[in-house]
This record gives sequence, structure tokens and C-alpha cells, in this order.
Amino acid sequence: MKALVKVTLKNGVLDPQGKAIHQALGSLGFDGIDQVRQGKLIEIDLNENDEAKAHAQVEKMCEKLLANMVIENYSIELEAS
Amino acid sequence: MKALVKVTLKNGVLDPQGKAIHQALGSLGFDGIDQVRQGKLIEIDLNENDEAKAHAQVEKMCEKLLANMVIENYSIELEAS
Amino acid sequence: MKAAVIVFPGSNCDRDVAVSLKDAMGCDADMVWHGDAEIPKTDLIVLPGGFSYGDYLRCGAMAAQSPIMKDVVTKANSGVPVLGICNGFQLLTEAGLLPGAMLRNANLKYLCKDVHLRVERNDTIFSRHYTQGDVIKIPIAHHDGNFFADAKTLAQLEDRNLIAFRYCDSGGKITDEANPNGSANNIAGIYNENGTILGLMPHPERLADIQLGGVDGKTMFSSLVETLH
Amino acid sequence: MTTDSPMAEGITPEIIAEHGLNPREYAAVCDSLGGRAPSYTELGVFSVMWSEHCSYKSSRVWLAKLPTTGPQVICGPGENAGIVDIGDGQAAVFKMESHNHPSYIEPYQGAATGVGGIMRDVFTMGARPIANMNALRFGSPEHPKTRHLVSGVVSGIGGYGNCIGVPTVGGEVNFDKSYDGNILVNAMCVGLVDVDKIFYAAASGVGNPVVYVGSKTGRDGIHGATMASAEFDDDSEEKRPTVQVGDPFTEKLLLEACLELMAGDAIIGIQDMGAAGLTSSGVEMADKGGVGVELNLDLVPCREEEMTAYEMLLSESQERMLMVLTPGREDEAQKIFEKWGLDFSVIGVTTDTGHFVTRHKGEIKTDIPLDTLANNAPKYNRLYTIAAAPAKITLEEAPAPNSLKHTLLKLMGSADLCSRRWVWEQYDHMVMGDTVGRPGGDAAVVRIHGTDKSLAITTDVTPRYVAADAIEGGKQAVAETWRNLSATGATPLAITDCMNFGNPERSEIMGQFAGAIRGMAEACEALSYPVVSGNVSLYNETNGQAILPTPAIGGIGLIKDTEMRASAAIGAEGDTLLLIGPERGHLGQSLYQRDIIGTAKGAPPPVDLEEERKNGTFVRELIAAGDVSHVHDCSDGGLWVAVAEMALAANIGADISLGNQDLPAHAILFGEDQARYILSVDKAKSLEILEDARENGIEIRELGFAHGDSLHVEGGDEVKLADLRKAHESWLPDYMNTV
Ligand SMILES: Nc1ncnc2c1ncn2[C@@H]1O[C@H](COP(=O)(O)OP(=O)(O)O)[C@@H](O)[C@H]1O
Ligand SMILES: [Mg+2]
Repeated sequence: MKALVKVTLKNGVLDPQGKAIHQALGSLGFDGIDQVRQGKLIEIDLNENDEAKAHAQVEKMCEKLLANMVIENYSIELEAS
Repeated sequence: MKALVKVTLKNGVLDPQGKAIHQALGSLGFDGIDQVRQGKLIEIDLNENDEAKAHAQVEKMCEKLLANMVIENYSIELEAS
Repeated sequence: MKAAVIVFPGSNCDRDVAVSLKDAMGCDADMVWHGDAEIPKTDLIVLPGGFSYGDYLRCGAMAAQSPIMKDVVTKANSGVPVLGICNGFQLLTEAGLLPGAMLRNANLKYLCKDVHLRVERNDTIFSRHYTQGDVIKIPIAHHDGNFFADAKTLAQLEDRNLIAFRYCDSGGKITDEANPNGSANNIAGIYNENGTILGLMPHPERLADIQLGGVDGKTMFSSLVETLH
Repeated sequence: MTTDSPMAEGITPEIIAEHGLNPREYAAVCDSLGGRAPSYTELGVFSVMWSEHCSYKSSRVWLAKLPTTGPQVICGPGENAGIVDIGDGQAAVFKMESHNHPSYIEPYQGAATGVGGIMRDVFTMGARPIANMNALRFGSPEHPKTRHLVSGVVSGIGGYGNCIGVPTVGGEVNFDKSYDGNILVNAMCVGLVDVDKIFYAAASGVGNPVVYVGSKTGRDGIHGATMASAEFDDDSEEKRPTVQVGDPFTEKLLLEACLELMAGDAIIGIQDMGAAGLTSSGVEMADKGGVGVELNLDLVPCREEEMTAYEMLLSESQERMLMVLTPGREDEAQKIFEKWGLDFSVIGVTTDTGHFVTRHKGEIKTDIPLDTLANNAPKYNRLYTIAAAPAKITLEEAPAPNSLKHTLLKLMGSADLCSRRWVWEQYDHMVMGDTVGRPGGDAAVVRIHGTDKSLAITTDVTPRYVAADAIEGGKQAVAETWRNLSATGATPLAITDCMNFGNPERSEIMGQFAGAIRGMAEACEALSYPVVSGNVSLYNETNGQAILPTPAIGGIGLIKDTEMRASAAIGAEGDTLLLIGPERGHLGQSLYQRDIIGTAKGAPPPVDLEEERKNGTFVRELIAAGDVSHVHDCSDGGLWVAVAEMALAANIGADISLGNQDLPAHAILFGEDQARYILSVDKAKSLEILEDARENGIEIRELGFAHGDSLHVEGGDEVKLADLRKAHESWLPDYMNTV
């Protein structure tokens, strides 16, 4: 299967990158933007074909490595590959 | 609307971060991973409520700033906010 | 000779390169704010090292959109020499003045250390005081200096002799061990077709003073001054 | 907890306790408010102002014992940073600060914001930061969290400093299991200012605008109390992370904007918002200027919605400053900050009430007499017992090793002595183009831009010595920095300190603190080397397990002529090596004893301050005269380790003799006697120096000579430099590469 992990900053955590992108878009003339937040996208090609098992596995990866649970949240999407 | 921009490395562009994550996962005992790729996730809160307009606008942002077309692809998802 | 150093928000080697330029030229460089529309008449444009816009999003990406960059591109296209060092090199690729792109260092770490470079050409305004094949010592200091170009672009760079410097060992051999960041073909710096634009990751301004441990970088500035004065 | 003091509606004894105030302190709060109960917001303000961190309540009585004056001192402790004169109308501004706990919770951001905070302390005084240092202590290498913490802290320090463009030129890294649950991240910054352009925090005058600049305020780092009652906490979202995220790009802009405004004279007082943010900066500025202050919190730039007064006052969002301007100069200032893309807001005014008044949405949220917040904060004379100094060990307690050669290889490749290259290569140590003495030497040497002068900078402490004998260990820490500076040729000027200890409510911990201060004071006095700034970090313990007492010392010294300095490498093949200082073979608390025998015991090496002064002055004068340019001091690991470090730095070997002593070889080679330097000089010069030293009553001997590609000791053992280098360079990268 293929797992798509989205890692995003928790609410309230300052996002300097998002802030800078927001400003840069503004000075490029893109108005009407309220907020920009930047996160990570991690694509994992797994051998596992059982969805439940794959999910459990990727969840563990997130907790252990992919996300920094002190400041980040994650979400997992799975698709057959 | 809220736009979700996924910026990913093009095929054939090497991905040092993805490779490092792959290795780290391996040494944490996660086997059966074929490949890991890391990309960026950019969330933009837009004032625009017309989907087509919002899409066109975000597409421009991607071409101008958010993605480097030499090495990256992007995709856009929109949702009402 | 006159030189202009463009200062972006987050540039931090602007003063360093101005010092080297002054040593070589005998006069101050113009420090030009990124928000200006035009660069005063100059013989050389320098895009300095640093973290323009914090290196957020991609190194050099936001700086490439700065108002001053229009004039940089215009002047570069009309033949005014441009030197992009480190963040300046990243910026040149983002602005499309040089091909390729810069990825995160292969070991994912920021690296600050002296490296050896092999001088691939000495027939440009930047390099005429070097000898071709010379091994010189210049520091690197970057997180994203892993030069990437697709196979076709890389072949063009090689075929047209547009490689300026390559990472090498102290004996001049181009090896994987001597490649500090994973750059394709050990590329540390490249020229445009006409040899008027140079982008390189190492910082020549950092070893242009014997008290700092070497003067190999100084040679680049003296080459420029001799040619452009 | 019970209390007879009045309590505002909704406040419970638990809430008061969660704010870190004991019943007596709470009663004092009510007293200072004229008998009324503090509001919830006021409770928050007292809580942070009377915290250990802001009030130094356990340490103030002891810190007062440190010598803080001298002809070179322009500004001692009490301001954002200390300032010493370096001649020609210039001054060095410096301070060290801890960011221990945040770095344990989130190593990257904790360390990064530590660096950001200390830099603001320095540029708030008008100085441009020119160098950063970092003193780090981690738990045992075997501890499962250590690697992750090392990796995060180092990249966080680099991530912030590299981006700002201030070179990180040195520091320390040690490992010990006592830091397993409490790592230490101490960051130091040195800045340069013109003496007539120094800015202070005092907000003098009445009716002057109080201005907020920098980043917006969020709910970062509000530890405060979790309110039990829903009245105070109406949105019950996910528990908010208290981690502060650093934004070095914004700090760089803030730095440039502040310095641009400081070039003129619009600023009356300026203070960064560090710990306790708006509260402590507002209170301190007003208190120092002897005025009151009134803030309208409606005008505070916020990045989150619905922030309460409590949150705004206690937020520790980074990259912010508070200034008091000369009336009428607001527009000029605003232009500068807006040019740099920063927030600028006039949020208040200085008053003659002597009170800290804040309003929010039409309500008065705090109205507190300033003197109680600042000066009348609790001050404790905590019980302390200074442990008796242990006896000197006997030689039987440190028997000879099987092989001297293997001992050297093992020490040089050990966690505490191996090369720190893996660390400093991740720091931009060359930006600004003035790092003439890069990391790896005794002290970093940074040129004063555009002059012939340089500053030498070092940080040191040997916690195991302090643990064994706090007084002697305190002395040693100061003396080692003094020696490291002297070894480069610098005249030591002054120190900053970062006092990292366990729980001060335990008398033995307070005894370590008291003892260390005594030793430090004695050394500072004897070496004319005052303390001009510092920081205290207490309660570094987990489950009753305290860290080793760690009074980290950051010293700076002045080199008048940059050409006349020394590096810690052997000079040239054939050079004579001279050893200055005593050879008593002191192995108690040595790395030899700890890492080779297995337990460190007994008294640490005694520090003879008179001898330190004499030897250091002698060495410094040789360097200044141009007679010597290769010097290294002996510290951890002893004589042979010092020789090995000099040899590796030059890639030239050395043959050394054991001298004519009754001591066993291993005591000579690995003993950690103090006040020692190794000089590498050409042979002809060496005779002069030997004579000169003897005339001056300096203990000196010819140690050996530089030769070949190996280290060789009289009587047999030989170690190839290549093997030594491998052992020395590989430990840290190997350790960090294994998951
Ligand atoms: N965290 C660090 N960052 C940068 N440099 C460091 C760090 N730790 C150690 N170093 C450098 O490594 C060298 C050796 O450190 P140390 O053993 O403490 O020296 P010494 O014993 O002379 O005080 C010094 O130059 C020091 O500045
Ligand atoms: Mg030390």
C-alpha cells in the first residue's frame, strides 16, 4: 500500500515558514489570504497490503519518528498502490 | 476557501530527506518499506469563495513561488472553510 | 571598478563580501536594498550568502521574487557580471539565471568547514588568476548545497564546459568522499554560457585574509578587479 | 494548602499553589496590595515575577558575594548583559543563559530559542552580536534519549545562529548520567558596542510612550496554572503546547531594525521580552527608571484570537522587544520597524503612580505597586551544608594501567575528550569574517571588526570537581577559563556565569551552590576577573536525582594585537616543548580515574590561584612579545592528552620525557594538576624562556620535542598519530550515526 502522512503544526504553535510565505505572497500581490501554514508530506510505499495493519504500522512510525508530538499532529491516508 | 497545496519532488529527483527517513525507519525495525519521499504541505486560507477562481489563484501562487518547477510538482485541493 | 552587493532580508554575508571587494578594489561596494527597483551603474553584481527570508520554503525562493531581481536579470542578460555565493547561488537557480536546483545536503546536516576545490576553468573574469586544475581551499557553510540538475542539463553543463569548481580531495581527485553534500558530479559552482555569471556554494570571501587562515578566495576578487577595472 | 489571606472569586488554594506561591508568599502578595486579594491576572503576574527564574529568591544572597567591579567594568550584573571596556571607545557586552528545561522537552526549539533569547539580551543594549558559545551537558551516552537530545540541541543551536549570521565559535559538550533527565543547554553571546552608544533598560520620565516591537504575541510558553474553573478557560480545545518556536529570520530583522533605530537617540530605554514576556519587561523597565507604567493590552499585536490579559502578560512568544521612546519620535521609529516588516505598536505610557497598571477591554486587569514586584520579591537564606572536602587519594586508589598507550587512545576516544568537530561543523563559525581562532583551540578568537584587536572567548567548568569539593571546583572553573584565555595570549577581562544546580530547598544542594560561589569569588578576586553577568537555573533534578553541580563559566579576554596570539597546535617539527606549572601527579577526580579505573574519588586537584596568576601572566607576556605562538593548557585528561591535542592539531608528533620525579609514569601523564601550559617553541628560544622562567620563579621543564608522526614517551610507549586521530575523531560521528 501507499501511505500519505500529513504532518502539521498544532494549533497555536508559531509557524515562521507559513508566516514568511504569507508575507511573500502578499508582496507578490496575492491579497485576501488569511493564513498560511506549512507542513510536511511523507509518502511511504509499504509492502503491507492489509489496510488495518498498514495503518497501525504507519501510526507507530508517526509516533516514533515522523511527527514531533510535542508540536505536531499527523494524519494518515492509505491507498492501494 | 481553504487550499491544500501538496508539493512533491519530481520523479528522478533524489530526495535526501526521504532517504534518511527510510533508513531511520529501517533501523527502528520497520521493514517492508520500498520507498519514502518527503514533500511539503501548504495550507492557505483564502477569502475567495468561488472554487474556480480560488483554484486559478492558487495555481499562480504555485507557479510563482510555492513550487520550484525544476524539481517539484504540485497539486491543489480546495475545500470550503 | 564598481560593485553592487544586493542585501535581502536575512542576508548575512553581505558585509563579509563587501570587505573582500573593498580589499581588492580599494573602494566601497554599493549596498543595494532588495526593495529598490534599480541597481546603480555597476561593473559587478554580487548576491551574497545568508538566509534570505530565513531560507524558509526553499533557499532563495522568496528573494528571487524581490523587486530588485528584475533589474538583476536585465543587467545580467545585458552582460553585467553576476557573482552568487551560497545563498546567492541558490537564488540564481531560483531566478532561472543558472540551471539546476539545490537540495538538502545528503547527510541532512548544515556543514561549515574548509573544502578543497578543483579549478575547472581559468578563462573567465572570475578565475583568470587561478591555474586550471589548481586545488584551492575555500570554506562551505550551508544546509542546502546539494546541486541537482536533470541528466540532460548536467550533460550540457559538462559538454559546454560550464563547471567552475568541483569538490575534490587535497590531491585534486574528484571522489565521493570529497563531496561534502552529494552534489551531482561534485559540482561546487557553475557558469552561464558566456561565463559572466558564476554561482558557487563555497565562500571565497571567507578565505581572503591570511589571519583567517588562507587567501585562496582572494584570488577570485583580484581576478575580477583586474578584468573589470 | 490553607490560607487565611483573602482570595478572589474562583481562586482556590490549589490555583495559588499551581502558581508556585506558598501561603506565606501569597499573604505577602495580599499585603503588598493593601490587604486585598489579587485578581487571577495579578496572581499570574506575581507568579512569574516571584518565580525563582525572575526573582532569584534562593540565590540572590549568594550572588551578592561575587566580585563585580574593576576598572574594566562598565556595567555589572543587573542589566540585560554585562559590559567591559576593550579600549578605543569600544566595549564587549556578554552574558550566558540557560535553556535547560525547554531543551529537554523539545531539543531543537528549546536550544534555538535559548540562542535567540541570549542574543536579544545583548543587542537590546545596543551591541551587535559578534560571537555565540554553547555549553552543553547531556546524560550518559547509553541512555536511550541522549542521542536524540544531542542531535536536536546541536541542530537547534545551529539552526538559529547560522540563520541570524552570528558565528558560533565554541563551547563545551559533556556526558554524565546525572543529566539523563535534565540536560543543560547554556548559551552565551558576545556583542560589540561603542561606549557612548550603550542602551539600558531603565524607563525614565513620565508620559513617555511605551512601544511594543517585533513578532506578534501568541500563547507560547504560558506555563501558568491550568485553571480548574471554566470561567477562566472557556475554550477547551486540545491542550495547548507550551513550546516556543524560534523564528531566527524575524530575529535577524529585529536585530537590524533595533540597531538602525539605536543609531539615533529616540530610545530612552529598551528591554527584550524574555522569560515572563511583557510582564517582566514592563515591570523591570519601569522599576529601574523609578516610574510607573500603564499598558493598554487591546493594542498588543496578537497572532491568536481571543487572548486574555493573563495570556498576553505571561506569553513567552519570542522575538519581541519593549521600548520607551522620547515623545514625538514614534513615527520615525515606526518607519524603521515597518521597513523591516515588523510589528510596531504604542501600547502604553510611563506614569508617576509607581504602579504596574494594565487594561484590557475597558477593564483594569492589574494594578500593582512596582516595588513589590521587583525589589520586595521574596529573598531566602536557604539552609545549606557545604560538604567537607574529601581527602586526597593515595596512589593505590589510582593504580597504573596495563598500557599507557592504550590508556591514551581510550581517553582521546572517550565521550568527554573526543573531538567535537561533529558539533562545530554544524555551526557557522566563520560568518562575519573575523573568526581568527576557530573552534578546537583553548578559546575562540574573534577579531574586533576593522581593528587589530581580538576577543578570546571560552566556557568551562568541570562538574565532577565541583561535586567532590564545591569550593575548589568553583575556583577551578574560573581558573580554567582564565587559563584558556591566557593560552591564546588574551588578557582575561571578566566572566559571565550560568549556575546550574538541583533543588535549592535541599541543604546539600544549597551547599554546593554556596561552596561554588565561594570558590568562584575567591578566584575572581585573586585573578582580578570579575563577574559582570550571569544566570541561575535551579531545580535541575528528576525523582530526587540532581545533576552534578554545574557552574558554567564564560570568560572573555582581550588580545591587543591579533598578530600576537597563540594557537593550541605544535609549531613545527623539531620544536622544543616546554611544560610550565606543577607536576604533582594529582589523579583524584581525574578522567583517568573515572574512565580507566572506573570510579572518580577523593579531592579534585587543588587550585593555587597565586600560581595560576603567575604562570598565566608569564605565558601571556611571552605571547605578547612574539616569543611564543603555540600554547595549550593542560586540563581534563592531563599532560599527555594535552600533548596529543597539540600534535593532532599540527599533524606533528612529539617525544616527551617524564622528568626527574618520584611519581609513576601514569600520574605524570594523566594527572590533572592545574595552572599548567605546554609551549611549543624553537630550540634557540626555549633556552631563553627556561632561563627567564627560572628567574621569575616559574616552575618549568623541558618536556620534549616535536617529531615525526607519532607520540612517544620516554621508556617505551608509542602511539601513531593516525591511530590517535581515528580514535579522537570517530567517537562522536560513530555515536550519532547509530540509531
Ligand atoms: N558545543 C560546542 N560548540 C562549539 N565548539 C565546541 C563545543 N564543545 C566543544 N567545543 C570546542 O571544542 C574544543 C575543546 O573543548 P574543551 O575540551 O572544553 O576545551 P578545553 O578543555 O580547552 O576547555 C574547544 O575549542 C571548544 O570550543
Ligand atoms: Mg574546557
